[in-house]
Amino acid sequence: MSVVAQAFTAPSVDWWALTPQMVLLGAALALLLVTSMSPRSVPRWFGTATTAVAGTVTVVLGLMLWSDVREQGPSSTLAGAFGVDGFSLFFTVLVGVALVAVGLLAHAYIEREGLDGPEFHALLMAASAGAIVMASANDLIVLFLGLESLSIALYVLIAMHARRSEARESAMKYFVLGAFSSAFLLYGIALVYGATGSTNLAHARDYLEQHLFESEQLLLAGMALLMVGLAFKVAAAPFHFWAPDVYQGAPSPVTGYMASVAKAAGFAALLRIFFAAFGSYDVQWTPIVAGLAAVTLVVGSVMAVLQNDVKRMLAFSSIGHAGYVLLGVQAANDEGTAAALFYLFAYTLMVIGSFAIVGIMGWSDGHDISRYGGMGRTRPKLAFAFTVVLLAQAGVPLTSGFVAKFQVIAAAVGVENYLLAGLAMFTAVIGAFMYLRIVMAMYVSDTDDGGPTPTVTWTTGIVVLGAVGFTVAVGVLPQWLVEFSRDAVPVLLLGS
Amino acid sequence: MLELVWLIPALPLLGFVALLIGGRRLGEPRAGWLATAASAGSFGATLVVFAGLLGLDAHGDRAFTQVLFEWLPVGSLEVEAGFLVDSLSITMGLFVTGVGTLIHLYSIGYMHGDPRFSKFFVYLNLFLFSMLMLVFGNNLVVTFLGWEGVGACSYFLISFWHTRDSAATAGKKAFVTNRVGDWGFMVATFLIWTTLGTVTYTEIAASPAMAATTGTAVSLLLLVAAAGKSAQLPLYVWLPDAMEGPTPVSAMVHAATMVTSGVYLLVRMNSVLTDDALLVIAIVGAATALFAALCAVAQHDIKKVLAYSTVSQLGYMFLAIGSGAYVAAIFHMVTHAFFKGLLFLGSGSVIHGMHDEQDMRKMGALRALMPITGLTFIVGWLAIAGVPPFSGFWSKDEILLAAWEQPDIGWLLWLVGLVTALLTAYYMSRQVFLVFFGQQRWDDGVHPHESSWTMTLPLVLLAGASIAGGVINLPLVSDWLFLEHFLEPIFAHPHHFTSGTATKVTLAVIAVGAGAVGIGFAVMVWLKGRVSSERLEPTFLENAMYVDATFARVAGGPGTRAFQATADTDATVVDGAVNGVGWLVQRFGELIRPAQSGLLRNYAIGVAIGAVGLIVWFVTRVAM
Amino acid sequence: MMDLSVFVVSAAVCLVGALGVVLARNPVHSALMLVMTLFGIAVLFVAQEAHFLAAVQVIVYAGAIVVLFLFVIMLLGVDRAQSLELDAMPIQKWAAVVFGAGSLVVVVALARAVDHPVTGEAAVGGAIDGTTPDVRLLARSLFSDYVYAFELTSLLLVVAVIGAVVLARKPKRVEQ
Amino acid sequence: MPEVTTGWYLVLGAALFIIGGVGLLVRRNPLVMLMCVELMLNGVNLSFVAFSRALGDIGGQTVVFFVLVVAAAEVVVGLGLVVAILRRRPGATADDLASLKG
Amino acid sequence: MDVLAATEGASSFPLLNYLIAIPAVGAIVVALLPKSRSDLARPVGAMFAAAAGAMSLYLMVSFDAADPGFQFESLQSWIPDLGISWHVGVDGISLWLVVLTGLITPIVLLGVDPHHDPKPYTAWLLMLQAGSFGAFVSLDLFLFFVMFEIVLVPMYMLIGGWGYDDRRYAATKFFLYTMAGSGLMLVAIVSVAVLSSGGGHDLTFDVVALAERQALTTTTARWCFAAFALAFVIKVPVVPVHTWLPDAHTQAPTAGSVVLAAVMLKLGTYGLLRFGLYLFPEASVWLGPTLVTLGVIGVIYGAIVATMQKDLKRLVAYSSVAHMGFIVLGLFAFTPESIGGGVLQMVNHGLSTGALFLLVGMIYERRKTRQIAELKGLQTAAPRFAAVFTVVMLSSIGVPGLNGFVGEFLILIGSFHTRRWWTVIAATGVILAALYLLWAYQRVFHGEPTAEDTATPDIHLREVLVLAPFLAGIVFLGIYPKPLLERIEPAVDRLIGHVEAHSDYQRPDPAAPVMVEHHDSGDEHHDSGDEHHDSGDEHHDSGDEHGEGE
Repeated sequence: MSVVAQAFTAPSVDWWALTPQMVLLGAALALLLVTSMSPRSVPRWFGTATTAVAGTVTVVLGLMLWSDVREQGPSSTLAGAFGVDGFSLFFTVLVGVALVAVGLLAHAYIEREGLDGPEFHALLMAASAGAIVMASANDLIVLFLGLESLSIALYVLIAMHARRSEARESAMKYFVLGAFSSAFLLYGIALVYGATGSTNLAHARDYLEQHLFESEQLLLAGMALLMVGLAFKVAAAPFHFWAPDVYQGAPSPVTGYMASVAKAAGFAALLRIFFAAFGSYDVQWTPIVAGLAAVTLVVGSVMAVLQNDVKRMLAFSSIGHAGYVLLGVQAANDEGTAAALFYLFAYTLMVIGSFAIVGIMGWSDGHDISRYGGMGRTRPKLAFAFTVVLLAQAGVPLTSGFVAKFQVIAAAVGVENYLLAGLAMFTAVIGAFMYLRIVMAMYVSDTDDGGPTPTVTWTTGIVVLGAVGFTVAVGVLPQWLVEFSRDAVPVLLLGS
Repeated sequence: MLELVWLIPALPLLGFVALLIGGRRLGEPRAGWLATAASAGSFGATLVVFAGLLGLDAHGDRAFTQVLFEWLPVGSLEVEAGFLVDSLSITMGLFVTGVGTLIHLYSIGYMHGDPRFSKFFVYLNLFLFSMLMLVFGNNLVVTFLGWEGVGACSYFLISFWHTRDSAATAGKKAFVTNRVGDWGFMVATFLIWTTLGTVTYTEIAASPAMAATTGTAVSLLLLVAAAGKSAQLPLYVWLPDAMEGPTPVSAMVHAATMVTSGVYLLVRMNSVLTDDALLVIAIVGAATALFAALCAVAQHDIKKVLAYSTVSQLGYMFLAIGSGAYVAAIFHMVTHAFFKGLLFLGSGSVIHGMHDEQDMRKMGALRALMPITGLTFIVGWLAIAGVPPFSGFWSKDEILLAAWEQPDIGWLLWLVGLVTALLTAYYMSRQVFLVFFGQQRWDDGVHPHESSWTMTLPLVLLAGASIAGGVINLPLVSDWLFLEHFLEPIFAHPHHFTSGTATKVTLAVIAVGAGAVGIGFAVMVWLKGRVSSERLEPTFLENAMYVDATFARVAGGPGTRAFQATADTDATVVDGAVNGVGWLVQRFGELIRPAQSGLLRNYAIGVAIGAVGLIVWFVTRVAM
Repeated sequence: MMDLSVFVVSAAVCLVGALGVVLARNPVHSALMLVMTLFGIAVLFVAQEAHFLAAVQVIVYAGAIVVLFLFVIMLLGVDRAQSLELDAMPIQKWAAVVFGAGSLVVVVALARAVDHPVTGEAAVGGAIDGTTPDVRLLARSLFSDYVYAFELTSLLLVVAVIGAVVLARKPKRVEQ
Repeated sequence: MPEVTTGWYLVLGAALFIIGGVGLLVRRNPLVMLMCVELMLNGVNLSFVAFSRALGDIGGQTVVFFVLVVAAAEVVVGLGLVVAILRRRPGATADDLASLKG
Repeated sequence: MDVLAATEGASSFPLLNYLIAIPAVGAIVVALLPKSRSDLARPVGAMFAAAAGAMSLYLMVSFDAADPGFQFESLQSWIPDLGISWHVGVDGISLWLVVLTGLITPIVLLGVDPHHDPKPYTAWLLMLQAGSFGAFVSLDLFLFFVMFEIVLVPMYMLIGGWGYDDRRYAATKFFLYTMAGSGLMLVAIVSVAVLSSGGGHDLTFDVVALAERQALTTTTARWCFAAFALAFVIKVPVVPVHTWLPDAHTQAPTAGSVVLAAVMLKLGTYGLLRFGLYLFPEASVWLGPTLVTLGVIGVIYGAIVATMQKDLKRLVAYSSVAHMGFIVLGLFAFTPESIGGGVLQMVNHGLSTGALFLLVGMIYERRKTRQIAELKGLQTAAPRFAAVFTVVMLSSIGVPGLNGFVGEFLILIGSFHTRRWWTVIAATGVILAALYLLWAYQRVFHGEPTAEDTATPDIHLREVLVLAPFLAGIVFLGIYPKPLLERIEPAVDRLIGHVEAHSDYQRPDPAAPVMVEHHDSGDEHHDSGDEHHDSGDEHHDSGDEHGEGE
């Protein structure tokens, strides 16, 4: 067939499905335009409001699309590069929620630290768009571009507070290592392309299911390199080293964003590539994910115990949580995937809530645990909220964290990986020690003067309240989120 | 009339509750009178029930069971809160309530002026209640209720003057030692239940015999129980110390009633005792009798002498049981209750009169100053020394005869009994002479005086009983063996003496002779001073052959050290392991912590290593 | 023959350049060595009939990116030579080298062991038939299969632009 | 005379990638580290083109465009970061950024 | 058998749901009280706690003693996608623990002064009550685990917030230790549900359904049971995993200690019964000897270590270890008497040890010390206090006529059938119990008091009122435990029947004299002896069989 003779037909575009990203990118651009064009200085709340509205709209659009998908089934658009399925919309909603929360948190932070508000918010929205792209990508290059958009935005967000040397340091570390790992990811894409003939995931899946290779080396090496790139993004050990330093050095709202959205997007990519596309090779990749999970769990919990800086503790704990999600991923079945998704959603709110409070309590001289001493007395409500999100991370029942942990354990048990499940529970205990240390510091203080008593702006208050409310509500009545995550198992469709 | 049996323990219980609530308000002496009334009422009720029992056909099953309610009904276990009235329990009941009432009365005088007067009667009534539960319980568990109850009351009463460390320690020691016996009781109960399927006396008695091993095991466990409560070797150690309690307590709890419950238990369970076990019981009894008598020889404390004497006499009773002569045991138990109660109360009167002086070396010549006490004490002495026709003679004689007839080692048992009788006569004479005769040796400022009537009246009554107590079972004429005929139906294997009259008389004469030798020797030493007393009170015996001291040293030395070592192990090893896990986690963390160096390039190498590892893993997965 | 010599020469240029980047003490030399590598790669692109890409490679990489590097080096005045020996972590260096050499050996071994490494389905995104100009093919591919990726580059570039602006801007307040 | 197969190109790409990677591990100068990342990306690009040719598929070449864009974006932001850091601490190396650790 | 069938009989009024909800709501109400009115916290909280207590009494009254199954069942869909439902119900076993929880919480809430921050204190106590109720009535493994774990939080907060000097360490240790045990249980819970589901078609966590299904292989069931047992023996606690208890008890505020001893430890023994014997009958029989051994070791070891304690509260804590050892022995002796006694002993231990902790707390209130060495001759200064202490102590020692005896005796006599030598050893625990308690009593209450001791006030009316229910229970249950036993027995009987049906264990048949009367006596005792011997052998064989079968 002659390509020349063929008239060019542009691929069909499902614009409706693209609205969440368009809204986010549009809002980011509009925000920048308005602030730079406006004759007078635009008030700070404008950026916050734009982010909040854009995030909310994203969530609403995501839910509307969700109901469409439920009625009409999943689809793909843009020549099969963009998947519209429960999975992508689950993450759209997740990212939207996190965006609203972080946007609100950023309001107080920007005010306090005197940063460039509009740029901050614009980057936040752009990063969110990138995250949604990662979760929706049916094509490895699209996924890579989404990942880069998210990462580059994050480098800048971290470095924005350029006066703080920690921020610069962590931005540099994240950038260099991020670029390094991106190269691995890209190389992996290249090898998979060579092995399957396309960067399209649906194509790859079909091709792999239909063919038996004589030499699988290329494909397997590609899978390994993809795994490296994504394991780095989700901060799974031994690719986690950047995470504690970067989390600690980054502004608290950005840390919250990284721990939630960046991590979730990494997992979304991992699940889409490995579970959905390379499902037929699960014998090869599940053991390595299980291994990563084990190492990650141990490193995350053990290292967290040694810390004295609350932010750093939470950073290590975040590594540990990645291990739990990997527990669901390594099951390589619908239940495990759903469990991982549930975990991510639940964790998103917990971790944003945590870093919101860390942000309130922290100051330029760090986040030493002693700052939280006596908080139970001086700031009882805040202390209670912190307790709830911390206990949720420890996996105490009646919080979303427990239901999440329960499901990933169930996933591991479902594939008869009892050893890993047992290890996960053991590290949960080690982790719990760390959470309890913070709780103890808040409620049992030897001095009565207490730590700082910063004011809580209402934007932050909403986020904390929302996070706590969500954590408890899902902990008590998790069915809807279970259902949501069960319907969100990825589906790969070839483009028309 | 038999239906009133519930009233027997109920009255003291009522007294206990009333005194517990209002005792302090009632004050002295009304609290004492209330308690005494409760006890007397109980005695009255016992008499009524006794009459009722006599009304039953003597040849039939002369027993009456009253069940109040189901106590522990689970599965196939059915334990009732019920009473059994038969000849044995009513005999016990009569003297327990009888002697108990007298001691209550006596206590009103003895405890006069004590700030915790009413409390004392609270305990006394509770004790009486427990003792009656023990006696009248229709199954092992109810008896055990009483068994432990008397133990607890004994603890309260011994440590009644608890500010004295020695009293507190003695109380604790009594309880704990008794608990060793209780262990035997419980395990015996378990074994009986699992073997026979019942814990009720009548059903146990009706059950076929157990397998020999089981039966012996049960018997020996019961012996452990009885030895604990009745202060037999080696569990006797608590009884001498128990003299720390007020003297009425010593009389009632540690002479007349509680300590005999071991004897009661063995007699009650006579149907399960095997021959092998009986031999052991006899040996234990004989050994205890001799051992305690030897110890009594060298004591200086007026009550300690009586305490060892009690142990010794209890040994007699065990010897009787071991020889199969249950009646003799019960007979001696009754007479012993009379004369030993008398002696204790007498000693209490002396102590009271001497302002709490208990050392016999600081007494002497009290006969004139305390005539009633002196006279009644002498009656008790004669009774215990086995002087005919005092009650002690008859019961002791019967035991010696039973020992003689023991088929295996009867002569040895008899000989031990005889030596014990001699010693008994000796040390009791020594006591009497030291206290009531000879020189005045008391300290300045002590003005001995006779006690009040509430104290002397019981003395007189008990003296009367000690003199005439033998009548309940005179061996002279078969028809006069009231007790034996009365008790006969409850025995699975009634004991009958086989010796001819000549043997009986010879043995009795020898026994009396031994008593006379003992008394005579004591007269020479302690009254006339013809023989030096220097070497007659060896320290070895004064310290009771160091048995107790050895126990104490083991418990205080290696025992405590072992306990402490266990506790230390708990803190260091067991708990240390727990903290060790935390420590290990921390160490492991410190070990891997350097990897988190903060250096960008180190992190990159982590990624690189991970990447190479992953690639190697994946590439080696190639399906070969 | 021609193919081989082109490949060998270009590959040598690439490798020398790459090693130069790593080993040159002076960042300016590194940058120049990078240009060398990039040129070598461009030649190899041509050798594989990716003519348009070769042009883009030269223009974008050598013309823009490396220039940017040099510009920054000059701007910051960090063109001093830096001793490679004065490394705080010699173990790190040797570990890296050993790892690199090991990996290379593995790769070569794999390449020799496997006869047909490329297992993919042929011509999924548009066949190179040797007649259609590669620009045309690229355009078709770019606006059909990869149109979404193409659009996404806008997102990426927006982020990069904002980032550059934010990072380059002088902070409003002095350091606390 | 051996034929130049795809494998040759792939090995060369891998070599460039590895040299770049090792360079990032051994060099402390942030600018040189960035260059090393570029080396790695170029190794990947070479692989893409080699695959593209082997498969007779234009897709691999198209991808190289996107890689170029990404590389450019990374360099822009990376250089911005380096400038921001070195402006405050002239002469700083990657090893000097180690206040966050442990 | 069928979950749905069970619900049909359920009462229309979901009493148990309200039972859990009332204190939970109470906790929220108390927490929301304005700061200025924190004085209202305890009255309001007590109202809720008492309402729940009253409800538990109503439950007791309207409980059908003859029905061995679950009553007042309520089954609601909760997380259907995971096969999880809200399924609650009580039987004769859990009924009494519910009542105990219902009664003790309001008493300690009113009776023990927290000294500071009454609002959160009250709220946590109410949470504790709600969680304990939940744990005792839940018939869904997931729900149970939720409740089992959630009670840790309020207790942790109580220890941490209102405890003594070393509370940080104690609270953390308590939490982590228990969590470590329950972690493996969670894995086992999931395993049971998943592996019983037969390919995931009918995944359920319903205890009744799983117990009836018995779908696990022998090996799997044993592993799962081992994980369950680990969680529960830590909670009980059984030696050697008991060391959290002395620390937790010693550092906890009085109310915390009381509830910990009276209610929370029972979660362990109750769990062993409900989720051990019921879910894994065969595995329970298999692991029974080990657990019994540990229980007996606990009896002796706990007593020995208690003897040497210098802190009164620590001593009581170790006595708990000993007492709970008895219960474990009883549960795994598998006779109606021993298990019935075990259940009864749970209640008894709650009363006597709870009261002991209250009393020790009162001593601390007066003297600000719990060191035995710093107290002397208190009986002189506070005779009534000493009297109360004595009664409770005697109950704890196991003197007949008081409740402690009843439970211990039933356990021992029942266990004697199947665990003869263990029982004989365990019975020596009664000697040691007397030793350590009496020695402690002597050191604290006897002797010549110092001036400081003499100034110690006697018991107050309020304290009497707090202790009165405990004393009443101690005496009543000692004399007339029948109302409890007759409700416990059918459930226990059914449970043992369940064990018999799913393992080769057969309960011993006590030789009843009525049956043997007709035989020649010589033969009979021979027979009866053999019978026991046989049953032992059979038991032993069964283990071997399985060992080979795998």
